[in-house]
Amino acid sequence: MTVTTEVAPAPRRSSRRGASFRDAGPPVALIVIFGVFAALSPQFRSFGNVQNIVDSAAVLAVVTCGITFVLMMGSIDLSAAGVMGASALTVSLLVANNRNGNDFGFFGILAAVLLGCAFGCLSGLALVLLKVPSFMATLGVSAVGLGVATLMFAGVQPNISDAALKGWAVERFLGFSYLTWIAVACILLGWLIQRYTRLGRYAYAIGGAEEVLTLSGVQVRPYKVAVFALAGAFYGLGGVMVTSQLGAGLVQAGNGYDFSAITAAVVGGTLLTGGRGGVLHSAVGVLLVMVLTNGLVQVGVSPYWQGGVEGVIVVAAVAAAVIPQRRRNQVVK
Amino acid sequence: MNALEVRGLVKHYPGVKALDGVDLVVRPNEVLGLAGENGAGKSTLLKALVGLVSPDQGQIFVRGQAVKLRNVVDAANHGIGMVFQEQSLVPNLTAAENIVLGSEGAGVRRGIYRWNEMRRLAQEQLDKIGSPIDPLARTDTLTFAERQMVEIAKVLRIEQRSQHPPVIILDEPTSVLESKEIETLFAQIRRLREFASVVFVSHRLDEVLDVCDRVTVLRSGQSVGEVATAGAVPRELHRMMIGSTGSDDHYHENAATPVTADQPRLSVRGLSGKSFHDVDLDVAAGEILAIVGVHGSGREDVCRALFGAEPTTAGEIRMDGTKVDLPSTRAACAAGIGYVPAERKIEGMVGSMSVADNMTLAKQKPRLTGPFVAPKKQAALVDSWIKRLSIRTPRRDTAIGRLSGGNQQKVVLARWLIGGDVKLLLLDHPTRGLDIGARSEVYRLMRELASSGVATVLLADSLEEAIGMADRILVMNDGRVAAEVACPSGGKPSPLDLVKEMV
Amino acid sequence: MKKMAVIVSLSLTAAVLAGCSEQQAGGGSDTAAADGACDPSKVRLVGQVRNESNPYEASWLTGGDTFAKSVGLTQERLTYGGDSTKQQEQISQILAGDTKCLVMNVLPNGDSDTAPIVKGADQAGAFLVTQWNKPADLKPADYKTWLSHITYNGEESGQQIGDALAEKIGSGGIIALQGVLDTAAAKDRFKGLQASLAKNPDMKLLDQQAANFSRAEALTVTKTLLAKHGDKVKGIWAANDDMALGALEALQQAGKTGKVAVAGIDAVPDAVAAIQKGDMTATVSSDGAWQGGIGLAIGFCYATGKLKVADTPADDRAFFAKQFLITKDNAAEFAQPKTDPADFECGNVFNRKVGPLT
Amino acid sequence: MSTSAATAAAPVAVKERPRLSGFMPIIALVALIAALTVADPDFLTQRSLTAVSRTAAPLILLAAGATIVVLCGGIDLSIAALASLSTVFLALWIPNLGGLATLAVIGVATLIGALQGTAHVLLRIPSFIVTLGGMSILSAVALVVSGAGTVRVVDDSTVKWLDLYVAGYVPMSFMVAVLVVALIALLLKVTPLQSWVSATGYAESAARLAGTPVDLVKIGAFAVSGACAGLAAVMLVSRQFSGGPTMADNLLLPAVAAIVVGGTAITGGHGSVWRSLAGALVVTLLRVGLPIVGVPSAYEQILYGAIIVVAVALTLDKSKVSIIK
Repeated sequence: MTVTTEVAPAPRRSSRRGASFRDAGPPVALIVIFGVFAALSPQFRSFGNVQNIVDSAAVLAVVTCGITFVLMMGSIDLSAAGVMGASALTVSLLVANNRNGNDFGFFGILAAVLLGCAFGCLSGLALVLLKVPSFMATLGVSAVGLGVATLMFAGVQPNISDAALKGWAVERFLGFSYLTWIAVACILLGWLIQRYTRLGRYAYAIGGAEEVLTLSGVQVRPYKVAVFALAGAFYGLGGVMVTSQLGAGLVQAGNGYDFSAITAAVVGGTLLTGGRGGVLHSAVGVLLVMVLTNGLVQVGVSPYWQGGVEGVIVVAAVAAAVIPQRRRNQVVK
Repeated sequence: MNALEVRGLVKHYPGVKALDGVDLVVRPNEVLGLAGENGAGKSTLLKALVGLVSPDQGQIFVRGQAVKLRNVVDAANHGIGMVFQEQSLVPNLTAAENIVLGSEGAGVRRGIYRWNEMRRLAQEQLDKIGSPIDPLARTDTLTFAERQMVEIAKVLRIEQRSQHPPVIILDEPTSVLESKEIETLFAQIRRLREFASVVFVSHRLDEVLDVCDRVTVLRSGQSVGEVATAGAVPRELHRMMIGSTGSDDHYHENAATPVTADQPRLSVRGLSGKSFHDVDLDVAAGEILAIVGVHGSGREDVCRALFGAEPTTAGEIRMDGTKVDLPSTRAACAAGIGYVPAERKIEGMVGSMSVADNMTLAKQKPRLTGPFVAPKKQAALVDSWIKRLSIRTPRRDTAIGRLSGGNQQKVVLARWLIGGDVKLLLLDHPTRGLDIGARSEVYRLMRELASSGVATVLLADSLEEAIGMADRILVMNDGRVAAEVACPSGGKPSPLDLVKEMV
Repeated sequence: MKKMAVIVSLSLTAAVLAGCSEQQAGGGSDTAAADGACDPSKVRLVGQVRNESNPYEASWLTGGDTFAKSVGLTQERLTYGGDSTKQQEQISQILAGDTKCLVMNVLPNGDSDTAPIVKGADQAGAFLVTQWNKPADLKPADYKTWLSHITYNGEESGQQIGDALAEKIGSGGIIALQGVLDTAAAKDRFKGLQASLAKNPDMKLLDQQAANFSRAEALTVTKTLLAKHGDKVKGIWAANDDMALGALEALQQAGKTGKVAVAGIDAVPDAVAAIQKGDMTATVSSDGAWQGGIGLAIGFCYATGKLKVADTPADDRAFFAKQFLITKDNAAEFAQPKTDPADFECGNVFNRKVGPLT
Repeated sequence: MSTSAATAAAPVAVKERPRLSGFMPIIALVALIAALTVADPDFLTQRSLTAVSRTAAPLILLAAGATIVVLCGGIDLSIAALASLSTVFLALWIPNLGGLATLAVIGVATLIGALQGTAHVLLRIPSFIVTLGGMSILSAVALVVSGAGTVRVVDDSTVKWLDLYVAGYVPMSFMVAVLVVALIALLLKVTPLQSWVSATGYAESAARLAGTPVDLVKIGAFAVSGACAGLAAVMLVSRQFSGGPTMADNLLLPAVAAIVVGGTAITGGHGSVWRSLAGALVVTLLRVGLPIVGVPSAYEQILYGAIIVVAVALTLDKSKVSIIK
């Protein structure tokens, strides 16, 4: 912590702004794992497969982008599944579809994203007003979202016929689907928010030292709500993207994305305790998880084992990140 | 008109009257020293001045107007800002962000950061104190002293909030600085005086006399005197601080017993770890050994290593001649070693648990019958220790967090005593944050323990304390033992002798 | 360790405890009901499916509602979200209520879930019709109030769509998307595919993966398998239409719509539409609305005494219902599924039987 | 509490607060039963409550076990997957081991729990991650061992005792669950474990520096959690006559909800297994009660989400938790 002589500050300066050593782990792991699979399986290294990996990472990337902000604050968000379901149904009922005469196009998408935003708001309000831990608040909101989705579903699957929305999953630009480019845009947007907006910086700061913010006269509660709302908007967009992929609004559109997104963010180097990591870290984490899933199928690992291997790798990734920093008497929750 | 004036401030805490009618006057463009022992009420007074504590009685006037300060922001709007003792910076933000935190102004437009503007604003503040820190450096990569500069720069931002010259409060800013850094700080303070009023808080009299124009002395929640520093005598001030009663035998020296052991109780040879190297030390039964050194000298880590809480790379530790392995704190406990951590609130006690639970946490045996807790046995045991150490607590099952600092510390100490088998006590700043009465009691307890044959390693809060309590003093510097100074009753060294070795 | 000791001793104590009983006391089965002496207006109709959020099961519940309305009652709709434990919990809660004239039409989540449901209903004397999933050695004929088990011949349908694929592609590789592996439906259908593969040696099974009857999972799995096998994939065999539709989306995203033949089972409206459009090759009808109604209808007939268990032949207690292969030729007929109220009259409830369960 | 109260009144006020919050889970439980009864008067019958208690038994066990981990400041996300795996083991072993299979399964589950605890303690990985990974790994093992299918128990005589009714009214499984909760509570109360567990949860570093065997306590907590999951699996098998690789998976979130609804602080230290018992009953009532009284499935989920959040808001003793994340 402290320095005893005047020579010490000099070396500190050098590592000041650049990426620190510990941030390098996940990208290196990504390259190594990619290399291993590429060596093992010729199909894996084909361009078509790389395309497939990147395309199928799109939705998870957007969802993870959202969850990263919540994790940066040191909170947790399990509402992705419900919010995505609700937004998937919303968008599929508002754009051209087989259930009703609506054809709001882009505004339908916007409405779905805003709905996600509203659900996020709800989580945030439950956290700051009712003082319910985010774990439970978001779990509750997820159930509410699924309920709302089921209400809208009303027994008949809405299939979308909106060409533009369907095109997201089908049309390609530079070899990658529009969805991938949307995900890239989201990551960029997320990074900009994280780097250049008060919201993003405060989310980061809340994870670092919430009490200091309060002491400096910052009202943290509106920012907490806003962060959940932002995350909700990302989930909403995620739901829209799933709808575009499936061509229909499914209540289960977000199944499993909650834990996958947390896993991806953590593998990418975001700490669950908050204050470290970020959108770019998470993007790497998402790619890592997708490469792993895809690679295991390509090299012929039984589907039963895939979940297990992923579990081992998540634990290993985190272990590798924390072992160098182990201290005695360290608090690990 | 006075920049700031306090009249008859009173604040009660459960069991303690922290402020008992304090008066204080801060004039424009002066550096006012606020001196007092730990526990004299300085912290509470300062918290009241920045709106963190609402006083029970009394009034605060800013430039002649009575104000009620509701929170830090409110205080800042009135032009009062404080550099906190425990640093209040967000570690994972840049220095610039920390400086403007909460009042970004032009640095943020419609929620969007303008990093150049932000940097400029921060640089402006840093320039005021002439600091060369890069505003865009992440705060946790800065040194402690640099961070303190950032804090001062941050407080100076309140100038932008009020049209008047600010009042800057520095709470014990020097406690962990080295002499060189202290000099820089003092230069800053003198510079601040040009456009602001400064309240400088310290319990080191030499510093107070050095940098301040005037000194107000607090003792047990009251202002006991005001002295102009020009021509003031430290001894006189010191007498005011500790009061006439405690000055003679504050450290209970007449209770000290001469050490008469042929074999050391604790013998350490060549102990090395991450922040200390090749440390040799011996402590005899009944001896109090103080280790002194500046922040970063490695003495805290040596202490923790002796308790198995810090890994060592080399060296051996012997207790009563037998080699002991200390891979964990548990092993240390089993070897008869006790440890009182410096961070009482975080590491010393479990705030939400009861006095009884805290007291019996380390040594379970005395309250057990077989493997089971015997409630009656525990009650009798805890009550007897509450009485013996005169711990002021409503009940034994009151949460320890509700007690005053001194009583908390006594419970933490009692934790090691109830087993009756402690051979070596490691005391890391045992009197930090205690009022004078409580300190005296802790000293008395240490003497008692020493005379009953417990060996003690003391990391004292101040040099005076080390000199007052210790039989022998080790001076550590840069992770190594620099000198050993004998410190027998009647032949105490002066603080200056020690400081020479420390730097 | 101590805890286990206690549990073991407890289990021993439990064994000797005279007060122990297999059934809970109070209320319980009323033998009068088994004779079918219920007032038609006192019958309680319960329909239970996995969830309301897929079209097939939603139409099931709607079918149940329609039947209930036709006899002047309402159906209690229960959904358990594909959660076996929750299904059992709901059933035991329902059975803890008034079971005298209770009629349940249940879709067990998996084979293993059928036994506890049957056992509970039997003890409580509730009329039960189960559909789709049951282990082979559990037979309604052995029980008094487990009236019937209805299912479609999965082996047959699996083979039918397999053959349809073979006919369409001639020769080449196909991939198979399996359903929830722990269900009779998934196992039988895959068995049917294997039979079809044996019959059509030119068709090769390149790969098979479970996509759990889910559209989204089928999309991901298909994309990966397409990347793995590329143009060798000529056809996709899916154990239900939801997965087939997911596979269609994957094909569309890979720009292969129409180039790869897809077949599914269930005849959900979207799939029938896809067949009419030519995107899909075949599906097999299973009529959700009929299933939702027929279970309640059978139960209702027995509860009100119009049918008697003693008079029912064993073949009616567990049977395959009629199903049709739907291809482009006959898709139009199935585009608007209609349920004939006459099907639910007590004399007609077994009309769709094509054969006893094998 | 009122600020005007004289200092003498302060200790009384201090004593009053925890007492009320201690009853909060029970109040929530009673309120919920009352609400369900209003919605459907037939709901409040002895048979119905008996069924609820039988239903709740495995959830009570899962929640009680994980509560110990939560009290130590961690979280165990693997309980449900471990219970599923245990049902598979039990179903596979009963034909060979008979009655011993129950003990063997609980033993193995305990070991697996302890193993995760050891990984958490030694590798210093947050428990959330260890058990999240554990969840995937255990599920994979369960799938492989069972061949991804249900394993039927043909001769269930050795686990049947759990499905009996004591005196015809109280389900044996519920009795056992309550007994286990009582046993855990007692064990904590009469031994130093209570203070070790709470100290670890409230302030780990302080506990460690007081010589508390923090690592062992944590490993023990995970082991208890595993044992409870194993026993819950035995109950499930006795109820379902089979074991399945995903049988208990859906009980994870309800179990965590039960812990939090009971008022145990998810940050550790404050709480008890009794609270989780009440919480598990609340959650069970919500799971089965809402559809039974006729709430349509869509509204059921919405109500479930809303009630859980409100229940947590009511039962959580905010004075014990400083920063809520």
